[in-house]
Amino acid sequence: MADEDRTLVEILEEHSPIDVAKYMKYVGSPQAGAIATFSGTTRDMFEGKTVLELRYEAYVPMAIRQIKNLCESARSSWNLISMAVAHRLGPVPVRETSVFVAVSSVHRVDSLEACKFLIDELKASVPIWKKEVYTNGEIWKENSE
Amino acid sequence: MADEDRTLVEILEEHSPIDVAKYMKYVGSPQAGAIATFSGTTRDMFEGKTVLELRYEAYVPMAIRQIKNLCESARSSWNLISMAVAHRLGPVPVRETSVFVAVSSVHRVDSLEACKFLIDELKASVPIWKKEVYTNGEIWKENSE
Amino acid sequence: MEPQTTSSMGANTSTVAVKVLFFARARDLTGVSDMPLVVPTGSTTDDCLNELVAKFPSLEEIRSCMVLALNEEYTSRSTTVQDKDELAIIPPISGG
Amino acid sequence: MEPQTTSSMGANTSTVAVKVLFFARARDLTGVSDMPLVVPTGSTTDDCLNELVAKFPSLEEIRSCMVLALNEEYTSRSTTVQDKDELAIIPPISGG
Repeated sequence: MADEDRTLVEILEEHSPIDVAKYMKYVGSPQAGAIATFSGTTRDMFEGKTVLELRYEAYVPMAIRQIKNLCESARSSWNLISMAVAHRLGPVPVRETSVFVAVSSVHRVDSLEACKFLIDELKASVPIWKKEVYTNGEIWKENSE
Repeated sequence: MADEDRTLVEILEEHSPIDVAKYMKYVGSPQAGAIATFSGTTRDMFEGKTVLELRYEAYVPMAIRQIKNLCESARSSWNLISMAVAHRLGPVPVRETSVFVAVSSVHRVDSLEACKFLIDELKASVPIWKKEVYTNGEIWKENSE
Repeated sequence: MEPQTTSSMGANTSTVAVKVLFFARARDLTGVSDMPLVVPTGSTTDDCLNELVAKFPSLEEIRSCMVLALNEEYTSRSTTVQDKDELAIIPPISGG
Repeated sequence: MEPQTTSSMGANTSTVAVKVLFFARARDLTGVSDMPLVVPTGSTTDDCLNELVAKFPSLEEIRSCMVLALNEEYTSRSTTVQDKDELAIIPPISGG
């Protein structure tokens, strides 16, 4: 399989839960000795305030392009087998997954470091926005990094 | 829930596949904004040789005790919500998971770092052994770290 | 900030049409998610942004923290826009 | 390596019984997974290991790379064993 076939990037429409098992299966391989994953999940509280709802929107084609760029960059930095990155749009209820990253590699250091790199860079540079709705108003969040 | 209730350590008997979804669900929480996981999976090749079978054995009560100690140590180093660590014994076929670590936290840096710590330390100090069976013999492996 | 244009010193005979996209807070402030914008040939993305702030003064609120993307890539304020380009106003991101 | 013992200089009137566990390569070399070992009161884990190597000379092969655990915790070679202790021979580990 060519390198580009071993990277899956998906931005999921509203009300489509992220199928973690699907992405873990995607990155699995007979050559893989390690799979590292990261799930971003909706919390019930932010700075002491109860979150009623959390909604995501994205500049979808640019987000996909940027995430693919990040995957290429990860592949050039670490010895990776396969990567999957998914981000959900629309409302994401508490406990559900808004973003999922899975990376496989022969040795564990590569997948662990690349997984951290991908979520850090996604949060820093991919055009996706989160609006938090509280009992007393709503706000577009800003990642601090 | 008390801290000790938020840590699950399991050494699984032969022929019991690791149920990744169960452990990810276990560490999920309304307070969690992040879940990091690591899966160790059986590879088909080691140093160019084809692996026929890979078998694990453990000093089970000590392994459980040591892993619990590592979890306590992680909890004192990072701000964690929940941890689950499972290791399978007996033969683990290619592509299947021999070890799984899942960690949840409010912020992602804690779960990412604790997950790496737990798998690194497990490989360095927990009394579990892997025997690799090749077409031309078998060998008890030794972790290089 | 020197537009690479051959026509800007003369009569305004040549223009380019750009599609502008507004996301998140920017869309809330303008009330639209996209719009066409016609600017003189040789205009930069910053020239476009000035036009947009003139049209939607409320955008001033996020001007200092927004960034721009041209055709799905981040761009500088001095890049010249071309006909049919897609210019996106990117408020501070919060994915993940 | 100074055994903290009060009886080793006198007659061998007092002994302790230890359960020894062999894992992985150690079990392959001895052919047994566990056995009882009776040693003089005050014996150290290293004294026990000497007894075991005398009984199973093939253990010499891994002596330099094995470690010992006493009652499910890693231990030093100078720890004194007590009656009913569980002493485990831990060859190089390879979990994960």
